[in-house]
Amino acid sequence: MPASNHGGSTLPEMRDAFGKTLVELGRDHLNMIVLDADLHTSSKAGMFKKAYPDRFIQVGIAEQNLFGIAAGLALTGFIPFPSTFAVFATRRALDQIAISIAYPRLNVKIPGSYVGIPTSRAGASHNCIEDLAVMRVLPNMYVADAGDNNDLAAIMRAAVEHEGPVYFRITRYTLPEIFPANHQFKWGKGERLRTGSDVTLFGTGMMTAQCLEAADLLQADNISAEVVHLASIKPIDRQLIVESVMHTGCAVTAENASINGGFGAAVAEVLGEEYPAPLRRIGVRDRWVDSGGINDLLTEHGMQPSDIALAAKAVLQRREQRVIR
Amino acid sequence: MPASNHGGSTLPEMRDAFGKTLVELGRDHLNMIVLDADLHTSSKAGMFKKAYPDRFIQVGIAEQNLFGIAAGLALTGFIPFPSTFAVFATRRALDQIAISIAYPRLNVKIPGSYVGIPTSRAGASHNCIEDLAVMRVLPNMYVADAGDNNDLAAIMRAAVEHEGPVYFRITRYTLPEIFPANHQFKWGKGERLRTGSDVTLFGTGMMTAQCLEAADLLQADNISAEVVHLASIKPIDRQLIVESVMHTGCAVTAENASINGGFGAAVAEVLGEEYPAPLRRIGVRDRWVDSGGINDLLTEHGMQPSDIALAAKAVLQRREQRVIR
Amino acid sequence: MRLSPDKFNELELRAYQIRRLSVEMIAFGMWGHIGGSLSMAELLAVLYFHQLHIDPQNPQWAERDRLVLSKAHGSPALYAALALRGYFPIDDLYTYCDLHGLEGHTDMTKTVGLETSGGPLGMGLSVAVGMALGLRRHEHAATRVYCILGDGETNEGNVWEAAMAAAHYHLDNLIAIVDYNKVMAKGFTWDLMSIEPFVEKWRAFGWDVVEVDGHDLEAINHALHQARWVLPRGKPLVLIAHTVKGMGIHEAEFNYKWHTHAPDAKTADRFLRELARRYGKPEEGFSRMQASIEKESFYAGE
Amino acid sequence: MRLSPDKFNELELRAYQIRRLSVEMIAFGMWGHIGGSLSMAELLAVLYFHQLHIDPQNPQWAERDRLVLSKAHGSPALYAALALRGYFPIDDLYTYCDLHGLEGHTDMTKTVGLETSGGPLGMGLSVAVGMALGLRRHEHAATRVYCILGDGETNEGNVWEAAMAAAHYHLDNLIAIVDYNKVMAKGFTWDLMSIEPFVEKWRAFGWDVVEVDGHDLEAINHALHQARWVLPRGKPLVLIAHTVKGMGIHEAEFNYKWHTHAPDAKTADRFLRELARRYGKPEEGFSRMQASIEKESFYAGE
Ligand SMILES: Cc1ncc(C[n+]2csc(CCOP(=O)(O)OP(=O)(O)O)c2C)c(N)n1
Ligand SMILES: Cc1ncc(C[n+]2csc(CCOP(=O)(O)OP(=O)(O)O)c2C)c(N)n1
Ligand SMILES: [Mg+2]
Ligand SMILES: [Mg+2]
Repeated sequence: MPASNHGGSTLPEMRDAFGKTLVELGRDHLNMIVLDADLHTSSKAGMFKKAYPDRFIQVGIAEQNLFGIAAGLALTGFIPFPSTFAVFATRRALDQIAISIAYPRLNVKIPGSYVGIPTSRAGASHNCIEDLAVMRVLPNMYVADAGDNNDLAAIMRAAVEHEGPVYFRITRYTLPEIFPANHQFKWGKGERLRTGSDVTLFGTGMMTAQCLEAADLLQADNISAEVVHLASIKPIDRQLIVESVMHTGCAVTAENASINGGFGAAVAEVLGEEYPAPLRRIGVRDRWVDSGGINDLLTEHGMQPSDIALAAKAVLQRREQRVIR
Repeated sequence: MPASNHGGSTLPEMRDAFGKTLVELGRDHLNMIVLDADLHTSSKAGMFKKAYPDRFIQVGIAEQNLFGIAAGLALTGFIPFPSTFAVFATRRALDQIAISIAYPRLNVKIPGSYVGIPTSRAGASHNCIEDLAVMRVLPNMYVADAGDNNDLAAIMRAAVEHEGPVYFRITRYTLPEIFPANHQFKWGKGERLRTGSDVTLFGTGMMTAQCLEAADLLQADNISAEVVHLASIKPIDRQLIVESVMHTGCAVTAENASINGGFGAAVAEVLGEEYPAPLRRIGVRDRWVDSGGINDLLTEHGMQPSDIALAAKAVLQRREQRVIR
Repeated sequence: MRLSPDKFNELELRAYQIRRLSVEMIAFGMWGHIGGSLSMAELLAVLYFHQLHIDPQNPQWAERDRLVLSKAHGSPALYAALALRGYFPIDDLYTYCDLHGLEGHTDMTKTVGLETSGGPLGMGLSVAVGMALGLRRHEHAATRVYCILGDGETNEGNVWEAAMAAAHYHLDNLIAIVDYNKVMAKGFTWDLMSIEPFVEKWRAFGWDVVEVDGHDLEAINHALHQARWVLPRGKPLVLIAHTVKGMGIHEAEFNYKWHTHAPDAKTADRFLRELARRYGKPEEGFSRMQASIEKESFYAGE
Repeated sequence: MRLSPDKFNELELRAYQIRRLSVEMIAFGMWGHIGGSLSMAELLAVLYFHQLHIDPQNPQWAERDRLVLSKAHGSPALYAALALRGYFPIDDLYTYCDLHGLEGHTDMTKTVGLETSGGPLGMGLSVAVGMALGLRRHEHAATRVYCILGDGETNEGNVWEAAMAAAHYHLDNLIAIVDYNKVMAKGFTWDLMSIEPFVEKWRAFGWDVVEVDGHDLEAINHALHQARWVLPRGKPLVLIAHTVKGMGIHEAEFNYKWHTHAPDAKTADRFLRELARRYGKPEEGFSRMQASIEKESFYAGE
């Protein structure tokens, strides 16, 4: 398995963890079928093909058909994983996902590969920043973004256990390990990774690791940041969000996606309705994400730990200055 | 022009106002072209066809192609209005809208017909609740939802004046008149329709009229509601939102769409970042909207003026009880 | 295999009933697509009352044939066929398009007998391809998947993605049926988007093609019989059924204005009487005339 | 119309340069699609250096021909052609895939000479149809719209929607070119999704079809000349160019593993030397060897 040296570690890339978990799940779930639209060696869905060649279906470059066929397979008792890049699921096949799959609540698990910024260098058309907003708006759809490889494996197990449509993201990047190998994921449940009293950093997907780094930076400035990982974006852990912000009084969200309508919006919705508090959202600020090196892009889009730390200081200041009516 | 008797009035349906305005704009803008995907007598884009038969292009039932062709026309100097039902623009052709149109910022004006609940009785697959979240997440895209026919005409004029992609909604319903015939619409500007001191009701599209009715109901209970109409959903009038809520201290949003990621989310995002305050969102609560009579559906989904009034009372109560850290 | 005289009479009656009930539901539901419901009455009659291997008592029977109505706006005719076949009471048809009633387009979670949910055109054939692949995996060799498409619907690229894949996968357990009624929502196919040469398109996409008069019960039955038992040889098959949009009501025939338009109670009454005359049945008007008038006035202006 | 010997030599050189620069950009940019860039080098050479009516000094000239690269991952070859034709400096090619540099796929707002933006396959032909309709409205009768598609790309239904419309609208100012290199991202077309009989598909969708050896400059030129001046008669035309994916580098030929994979600096050097030998040019290695190695180590692990 190719390894990368992010943060000095030599962990497998998340897409390798995806392929490996597919194979593991396929062992227990004989009715699992993986479908591909001409991208399986990139997405690593190909690892499943290798392990179970007759439970792999290639549909060519035709994403609408990919999801339609998945619906048909679900209707005949299979658990299909129609796999493609997140942009093509989200944008090319949205009608099929919405009406052939989500509307009848079919048991289809949709992996969205190559999300957000770390998408090799393919550029704006391939850097999926829309999927969180788009998938979140579909009734019946569950949505998750894993914080590390163990989280991803747990999400995939939970996806198979949940009867209904699921969309989950796979980052094309090596993330530092946050969770233990036997990590459990529960739909609608977040995790407090670090307690703190001054500000809550809500992360999802790869941005949780950035939040943890930001918390270290803040610590150095004597700011105590709580870090909450919300892999389950829909349903979202309303209770934990409120509980944490009741305690800290302000929050920053961080997502590897557009801040319009996605994860930050989901948290803003909850806070507005349950516990209004100063908030800032870190993520792609309504721009296309062009080609570039990953770190160059994270810097360009203000998504580095230092950006999160700055945002935390800003909300903290607003919390202090808060004019009360 | 067929008329309906909503609220005792005999105003034209909004889709007739759409057709009429298309014809008016077509008079001044000789490079305007209307495209249709086999729905022009429903959407009323057909009025343009009748007035300018050679500036009308029929593409059949092929929405992906509809938006691709529109891009090509924009690239050769035309102002295309590719017209179809909102669901098909939003879901079937999202990739084409995103990459062929929004990404290169082409001058295409996208009317989304049959939005939200009042969609004749076609049901869940046709009642577009996703478009606000989906269109809002596309960089470069402007998004608007008109409060009445005069607002729609103003939005359409502003759409043509703005160089770039625009998505605007057309409600299949007769709305009461709110604005004068010479009404002006500005991108990123809202309108305070009624001043009040206890709570702000932010409406967009047809829900602004419901907010005005709710304000009357609240008045009867001695609650002073301010009503702000935000037809321009993207860009949104951050300043007016904050200004109003600084004054009232709490807010309700109302949209004819899913409350996930759409208009309510946009307001929640602004408030969280600028002026945290108790909020409730009225709209479709993450459910499919089945067939049914319009009023039956508005009641079923909690989108009647009385529901808005109830939500207003709830946020007001939360404002009063607010525990301050 | 010719139909027995009894069977022929039964199917003729079923087609007639499907037409009548479609008009009744659309009028009473105040919404719906008459033209495309009437054009496929004979197709549904032959399918649901002779060809499909189904069991209304056991709608989830694993080896049943599947029918995917890709042109899901033809739901009135399908609901009528299902009710007549015993999946649910005829009375339920009169909840069409009411809140908590039968959904305007198809919703498989709401209505027993439906195999899919739909509304947007162009998606059904892909789902049928998935079912055909799935059933082949289960080794349900005798089971067939049928998919009914509109002619205008074949403008959608998704249809051709599915067609290409069906041929690639040699799905000879898949039978597509195109209700080739020459009219789409707003006019004739040749005016709005020409699909000819249609047979050549399917052939070039790797399908066997059979053309048939879509109102000739005997011909339909023969073709479907052939499709099931004789022709399958490693290829999917499409039945191009030449039909008349709005068949049975003169004013609606080949008339796009009756593609989607609910007749008011009086018009429905007139249509139903015409249908009776056309099909040589005792004249009978709209069964819910009065209730329909009341409903219309209750919802007026919506 | 045969090419003059000088023109022939020039086009041959251009094709060679397009190949070289594609490899250099992809290696230095550390990302990109070699196979599909190399397979269309001759096509782009003939288009940009002989057939297209364009003016790099006046890139917005209203009556210029348009070229839409629907298979936008072939951007390296297109960027190379544009730079060689004088739209921007050759040096700019070495910003490929860097932040603020040339975009991985095509971005018309960033790079002069590009007529569209792209990335997702299957969308370009629709845009070309829109352009052809628009140009006809302007009565730019001499202007042509060219659209280059991948063979695998024709799996996308959107392509067939556009094809149907182009025929419906008799767009004889539209010329599609399929880079039929037999390989898509992960294997041969016949393994992943068979598109044959391909000629019949286009014919059945109403197009004139011309097949050509896509590496034979003379044949390509003849076909494009015919397409422009002789054949147009109320129909769009597709040139099916039979090509070799990865043409010019043995290891990459018909090899899906080199569909999308950036060679490291040393491999690039080897590839470039091979290209020189294959095309009978003086052996020359990777011009940015050292800088490339440094860049690779700077971005290692990303
Ligand atoms: C994707 C999509 N676009 C548009 C529509 C709206 N629509 C409903 S029926 C129809 C016409 C269908 O014509 P055809 O396929 O010929 O069906 P028929 O009623 O004639 O059988 C249209 C355009 C739709 N349901 N789905
Ligand atoms: C809609 C869409 N799906 C998938 C991809 C990913 N992708 C990029 S290139 C490619 C293979 C293209 O094959 P082909 O069209 O034959 O092009 P060529 O051989 O010329 O490279 C794929 C699947 C994409 N860019 N767009
Ligand atoms: Mg038809
Ligand atoms: Mg190829």
